[in-house]
Amino acid sequence: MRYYLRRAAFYAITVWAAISLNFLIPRLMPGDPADIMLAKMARSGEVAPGVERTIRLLLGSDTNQTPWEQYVAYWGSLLRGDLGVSVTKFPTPVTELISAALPWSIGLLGLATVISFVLGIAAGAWIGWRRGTWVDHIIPGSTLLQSLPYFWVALLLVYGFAVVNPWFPRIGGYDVFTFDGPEATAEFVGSVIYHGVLPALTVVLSSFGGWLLGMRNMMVSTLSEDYITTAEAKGLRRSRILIGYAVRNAALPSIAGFGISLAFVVTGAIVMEQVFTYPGLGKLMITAVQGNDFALMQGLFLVITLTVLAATFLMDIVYGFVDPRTRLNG
Amino acid sequence: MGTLEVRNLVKDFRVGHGFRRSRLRAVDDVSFTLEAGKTVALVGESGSGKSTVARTLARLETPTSGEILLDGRPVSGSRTAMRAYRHDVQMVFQDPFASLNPFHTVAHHLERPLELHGVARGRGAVAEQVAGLLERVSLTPADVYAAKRPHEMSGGQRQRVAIARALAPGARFLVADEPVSMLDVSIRLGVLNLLACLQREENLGVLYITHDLATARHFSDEILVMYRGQVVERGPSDQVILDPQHAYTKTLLAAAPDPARHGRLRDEVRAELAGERA
Amino acid sequence: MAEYRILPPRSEKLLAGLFITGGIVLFAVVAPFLVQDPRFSGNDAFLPPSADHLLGTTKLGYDVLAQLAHGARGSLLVGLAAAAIAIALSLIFGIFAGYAGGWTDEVLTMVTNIMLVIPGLPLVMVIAVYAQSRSLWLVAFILGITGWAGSAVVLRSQARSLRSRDYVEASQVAGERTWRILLVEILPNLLPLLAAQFLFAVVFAILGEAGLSFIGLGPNGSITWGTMITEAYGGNAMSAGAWWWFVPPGLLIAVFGAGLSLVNFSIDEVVNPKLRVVAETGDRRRAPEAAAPAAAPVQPAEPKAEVTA
Amino acid sequence: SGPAESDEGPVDTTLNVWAGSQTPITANFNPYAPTVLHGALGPVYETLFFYNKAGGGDPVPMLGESFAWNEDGTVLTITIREGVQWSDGEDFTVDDVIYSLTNEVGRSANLVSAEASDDTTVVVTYDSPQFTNEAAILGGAWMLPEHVWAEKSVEEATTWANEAPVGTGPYTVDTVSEASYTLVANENYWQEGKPAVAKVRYLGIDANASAEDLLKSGDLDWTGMFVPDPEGVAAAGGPTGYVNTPQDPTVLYTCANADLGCKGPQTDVAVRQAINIAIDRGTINDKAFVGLAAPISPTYALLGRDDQWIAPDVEKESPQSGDPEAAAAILEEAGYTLGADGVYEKDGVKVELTLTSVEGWTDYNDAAKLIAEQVAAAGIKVTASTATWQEFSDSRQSGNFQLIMGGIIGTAVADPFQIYRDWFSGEYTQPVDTQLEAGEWNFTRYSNPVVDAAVAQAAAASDEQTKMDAYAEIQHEITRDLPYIPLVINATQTFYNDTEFTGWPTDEDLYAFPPSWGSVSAGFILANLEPVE
Amino acid sequence: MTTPVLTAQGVSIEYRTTPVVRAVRDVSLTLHRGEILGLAGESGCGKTTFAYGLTRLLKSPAVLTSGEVVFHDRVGGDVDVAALDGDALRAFRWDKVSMVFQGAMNSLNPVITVRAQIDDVLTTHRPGMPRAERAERAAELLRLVGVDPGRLDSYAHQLSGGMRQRVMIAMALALNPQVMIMDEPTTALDVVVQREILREIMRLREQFGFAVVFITHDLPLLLEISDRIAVMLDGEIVELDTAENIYERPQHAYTQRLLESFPSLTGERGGFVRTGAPAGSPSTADITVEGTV
Ligand SMILES: Nc1ncnc2c1ncn2[C@@H]1O[C@H](COP(=O)(O)OP(=O)(O)OP(=O)(O)O)[C@@H](O)[C@H]1O
Ligand SMILES: Nc1ncnc2c1ncn2[C@@H]1O[C@H](COP(=O)(O)OP(=O)(O)OP(=O)(O)O)[C@@H](O)[C@H]1O
Ligand SMILES: [Mg+2]
Ligand SMILES: [Mg+2]
Repeated sequence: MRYYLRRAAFYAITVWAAISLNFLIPRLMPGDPADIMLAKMARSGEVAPGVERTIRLLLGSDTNQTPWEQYVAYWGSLLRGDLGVSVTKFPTPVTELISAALPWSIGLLGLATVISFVLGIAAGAWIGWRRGTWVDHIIPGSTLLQSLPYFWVALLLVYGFAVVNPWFPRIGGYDVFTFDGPEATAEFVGSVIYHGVLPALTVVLSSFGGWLLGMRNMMVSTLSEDYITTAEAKGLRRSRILIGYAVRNAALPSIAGFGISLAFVVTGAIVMEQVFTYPGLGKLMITAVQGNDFALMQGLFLVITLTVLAATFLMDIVYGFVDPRTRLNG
Repeated sequence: MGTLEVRNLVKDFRVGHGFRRSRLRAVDDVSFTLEAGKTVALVGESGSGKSTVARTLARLETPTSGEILLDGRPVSGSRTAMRAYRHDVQMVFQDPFASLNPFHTVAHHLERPLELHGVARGRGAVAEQVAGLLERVSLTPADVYAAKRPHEMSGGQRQRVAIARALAPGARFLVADEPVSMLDVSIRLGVLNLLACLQREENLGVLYITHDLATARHFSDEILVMYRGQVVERGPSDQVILDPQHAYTKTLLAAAPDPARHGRLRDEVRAELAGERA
Repeated sequence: MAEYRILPPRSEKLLAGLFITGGIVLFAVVAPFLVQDPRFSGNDAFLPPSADHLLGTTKLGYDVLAQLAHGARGSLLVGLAAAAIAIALSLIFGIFAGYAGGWTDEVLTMVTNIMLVIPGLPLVMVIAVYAQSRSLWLVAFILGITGWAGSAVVLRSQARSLRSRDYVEASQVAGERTWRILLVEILPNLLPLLAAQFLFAVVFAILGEAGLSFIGLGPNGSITWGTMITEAYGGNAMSAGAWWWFVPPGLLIAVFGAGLSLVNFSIDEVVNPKLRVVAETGDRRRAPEAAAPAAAPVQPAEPKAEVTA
Repeated sequence: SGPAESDEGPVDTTLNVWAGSQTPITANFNPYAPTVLHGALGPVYETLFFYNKAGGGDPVPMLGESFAWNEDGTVLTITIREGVQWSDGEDFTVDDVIYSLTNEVGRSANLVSAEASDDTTVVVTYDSPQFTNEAAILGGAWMLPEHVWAEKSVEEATTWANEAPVGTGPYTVDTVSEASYTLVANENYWQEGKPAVAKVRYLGIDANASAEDLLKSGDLDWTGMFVPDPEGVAAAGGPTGYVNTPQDPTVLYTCANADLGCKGPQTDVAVRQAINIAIDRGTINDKAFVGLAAPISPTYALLGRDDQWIAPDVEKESPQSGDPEAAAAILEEAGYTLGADGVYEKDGVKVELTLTSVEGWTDYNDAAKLIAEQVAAAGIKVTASTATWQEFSDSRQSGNFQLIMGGIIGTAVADPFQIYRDWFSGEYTQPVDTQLEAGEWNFTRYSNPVVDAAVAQAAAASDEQTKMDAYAEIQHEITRDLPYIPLVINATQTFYNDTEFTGWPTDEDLYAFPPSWGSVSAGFILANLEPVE
Repeated sequence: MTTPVLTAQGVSIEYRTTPVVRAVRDVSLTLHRGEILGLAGESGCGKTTFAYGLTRLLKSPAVLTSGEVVFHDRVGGDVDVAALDGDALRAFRWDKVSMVFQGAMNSLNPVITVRAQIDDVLTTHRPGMPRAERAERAAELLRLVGVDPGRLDSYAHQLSGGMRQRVMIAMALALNPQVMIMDEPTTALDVVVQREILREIMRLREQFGFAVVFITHDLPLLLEISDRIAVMLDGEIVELDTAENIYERPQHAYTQRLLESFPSLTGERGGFVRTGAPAGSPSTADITVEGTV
């Protein structure tokens, strides 16, 4: 129980820090982002006082307020679910844009990450288990995978499997030539899956190597643990030793480090979504960046961080189940 | 002549995190005096607080309460006082593999204390001193050993370097925390003898911490038996070993293997079982 | 007790890794002097690899090899600079926290953990956007200050374990000052680990720079592998089938990363001796050459095995 | 594209368009909003007349039947078309026209009043001659339904997303998703039998490369985009229809006017002249614009279309090849000396400039790199750098730049006047660090009394000769001062599917500016299209 | 009590590293049914390697280069351990020869319960055993070694060092093996706890009659518990005799030296101590011996 309490406290502080960082960054930057943004908006007409207030609140240049008051007001608007209004997609609220993009990213990344994680762990376990044999020659190959730039992989995949051989669609999260928007039909779901193949493959290819190597190393050190020798001496079947003794223990650091690695995966996937015009958060982030859409950027940063935290938190709970040591005296 | 005196030493550790923080009394009201030219042994089971006493003496831990007096004077916490104290009181650690920095040569380990305590100045003088120290701990030829790194030496040799290092500042008191328990059986006595010899020749006061009752008996003048942070029995070594008073000392003695009593345990068990069957 | 070593044991992986990394570094250092001006547009456009242009030319007629050579410089510079910053920060946050312990440790560790789970690129993007023009160094700086947390964690745990090593305490007893203990006693023993972390940081920074370039937040006006891929993508290298333009930079990033990872692999084996795997000696119970003489004096094995079966 | 399965009767064809939109698409059909979707501009909302920017010719009556100017160009009388209905069934009336011309957001600064003289006639009064604004007023002002818009405050009129627009155009909005939006034929459209294409789908595609792939795979039916190998599109299986209508000048903006706060070597006219002749336009066109751009006239009259306006004694066409020696000579003449590093300098200031272009606009990025390389031969150091569109736009608005590569919007009629006035006159600029206001396009901060006087003279001129004289004066000044250094007339490529749809503008019949993103013209073209049975 | 249960003949084991380490050289040894055979020797002399060789647990780069290990089963006959493979080897392990390892702290899988680990043994080797019986057996085993059966559902980290070691011994007893190899099972423990565990082992041995190979470098301890003692030096057995003989009449110089390294606790203070050795003596070889009795 104390383990969970401690983790919960950690998450609370991290969330607080992420939000505060979000509050702080625009205020630390030279110049007044709110003015820049307002000037930009003013070119295309008057800026409604309400909009101006939101922008000032979000980006912090309300001259009448002390920083502390700004901070409190910022929290206030966050808690009301108000992340401001996007400039590039004016006047759409940031929350609306994000909530439309979130399911795509979570669906794609979530699935791809799970696949990559499971595959990586399985392959790493296998390579670690068969260490010292020809299997070791797979290692250099996987170090190569580990350092592939995501977007480059995406480009190659697009080139190979959407352009030269048009087996997979080029853009989008679903067939935009058939569907005018998301529908609740089997065809639509099929289309979503079909469109997700290359993006997911990108994520899997580029993150798989990392899991594999991490697991392989843990597997090798776990296999030299005394309890493995004991298990062998006990005459247990190799499958039992592999799964119950070696893999289970070797996977622990991977599970514990899942959140951290996830942060890396998300980072890579942001750029990948651009290549596929995939309607997720990463795509939106780039739109925001290219349009200097600060409110959207901030909102996204926050949501991405919170999503990663949520995933990490889930993994923490899983970890608590897998490793009894954390549960009792963490 | 000098004395290193410990008075009513108490050391508490905080254990646990957050709300569950609690105190653990590792050393509870321990007092003893170390005299120049004498060896005091501190024995007791694992976790009884022996190392904590040693570390407090080496000023690696600050006592929760109690005093340490060097030559009858309390030691203040100031930087200079500390340095002066360390000049006189040095420590030999348990694990010869961990007590030398694998990155540095033997010479480095000896030069630093020499320089720090101003024992020798200038390259030549320092090198000379280093050679002298190595010779004192029988690591000859000194120049060969001075250039070695720890992993190039055996455990016993390393422990000799550790002893040399402790001697380097010109220490008068040596705290040796299980100095041989990690060494191979056949070289233990060599190291112990070296310590004893140095102690005699240089008139050192030695605190010898161990759980090996046999060597405690043979190498020290006085034995203190610690149990759960407290000294439960003390006295001249032969008296404590041969005529234990406290129940715990008796248990300890009964548990200690003794080559002279070979076959004892087997026979005891057989007798017991026979008794049970009967 | 495992023998202590600073240098990784010589292994195929290490040699391969050193060979690759060294080769690429050498390429970055020397090649720019040997190739064309990377911005010389006098060549024909989209020339496939030939003797004149070993890796062909781009849409503007730039020599790809020349671009690759200068890009190597750019990418390596970003990588090294960012890694240096990241490592410096991770030293502060990791080693200092690990050594100091107590509240300092708690606070620094908390900061580290927070930085660790906050995804890097969005943060980098947010920061990069506010900077009006981005030099190579600024990009490196941004990548550096956002990329230190991972190694800080590793260094901290190592520093914590070193802190309680007897030799550190021995120096304390000898009267060494804290900073000297940190620098002379602890730091050298962290070198392998530090090297490993540094190499990883280099790879991450190079990848990070490439990603930033791809979304238009890379260094302005510099040539790096990242900008090359981006230009190839924007310049329709793929539609034009100009694989020689977009494949080499990405491949070099991956290969360089792989080279560093291989070196790291060997370093890991120093840091963690358990990882030292020895090739299987074939039959575990009896070496082939020894089998014959050993088998002679004893009874045939088979029938006995049947008894237990 | 292609026929979508449909059980009921007529073939239901969808036209897939890319007009440069970025995902995620958010519904915004407010023509006054900066984030308005292309579909609103022409397909949904219309103007009174249609001016063919590509081929000239008389304005085509749309919601207006006819118009007439008074003598001095201050009063415009418009007769509107009868029987037009808004897509919500209400009638289109003079009130709508008056609202559209006079509302706070849409009104022209010179407007005095707009009044209905009867049910079909509107009289618009201006405070100065507006001949030269005719196309902007009649062919540029959106006709909006007063019954919907009148209640909107100014603030709402600009910020309102107008998700279900009521227009007179051939299409109405059907669906909007983050990836696309669709328009369907307006059943009440005032042109009988039009539009013939039942459905138009506008797609959001983020990168040119992706769009090009989709174009080549035949997924897009109509798009105006830059493709380096236009022949390759059809060859790869894309649409076979293609026109290139070079129209808009591509130039280097220089922040030219030190008096208004510009900083840098480019404020010296000699430097601008040197750059101008050092540039090798032929190579730039060949390499960066893959030979698709057209030569430019430093007078900004569109060669071919506007030839009659070019004064006889000015350079008609900017040189195609660079002349670094001549450029160096100009600099030496102006007192520059060659430094040891091969860069000219004067008073210790080196001729070093930063040339910014928008990241991802690859033709511009490439051209910038080529320019940097070319002028280096003339002892001028130019660093090519890229910026995001917003950064680019910000620096352009505020005047904080040395050189930026950008476009000048070509005129919709065969007359360069609008360029002279909007882009060159001192009234259309602001000091550096002050943002230009809406409608001001003189980013270079150029301000020349001679030009200003000539512009005023041309604006008021009702006869051609006066105008020619004024233009000659302007052309003399600007070809010497070069606040914008002309590069090329940029290609405007349009690809369209002419196997499944007919009625497209072609080289032979350029009845409208063809690209899919063309404001007003896109609606005009869509109404003209017919699916091939 | 002189029927052999395990015979090793000319066993040599190498570590195929550079340079090759010949850890065990031509060792022959016979373990008699029900006896406790002590294996003494300094660190690195090859004790663990030999023990692993007896049970075929050697891992690369260790190679059994020559030799024969024969197990004389109580029922059935002889088994050539070196020739066992696959399932036969698995079935042999633990059922006939079980082991308690050096550092039992790490011999328990940290993430599964004690019960599951005992269960593992039973399900593998006694496939037909019903669940309830297995549970009963597990509880019984813990009781045998003096641990509360309530601890069955604990994880290793919840047990003290002594308890862990007892659990390991319980597990080693699970299948009633005929031989138990104990590799320094008590080194990491406190003397008092060590004593209790040794006593437990002795009792169990008396009860179940298994033979024990007890490996340690603590010669006094071996002298107390073993029937016979083998002294190993540099991979070879240099002396093998009854405990009594080893103590009273050590033959080999090395054995003598080993003995000298342990001053008697209650006996006379050895003359060499504190007086004999010159400070410069780098080894104990030149320590003068006086009676240690
Ligand atoms: N830094 C510390 N923090 C908390 N508790 C500690 C710390 N150091 C020691 N202790 C506790 O204090 C008690 C005494 O420990 P100490 O190391 O002094 O025992 P010891 O007699 O030296 O044991 P051993 O024979 O195993 O070396 C133990 O219960 C130990 O867990
Ligand atoms: N994996 C290995 N690779 C190479 N040499 C090894 C390996 N394991 C052990 N050795 C060497 O084999 C010899 C015998 O080792 P072993 O572990 O059997 O000794 P031991 O008698 O059990 O020592 P200890 O009392 O320290 O446990 C030693 O010299 C050791 O260095
Ligand atoms: Mg201790
Ligand atoms: Mg061993």
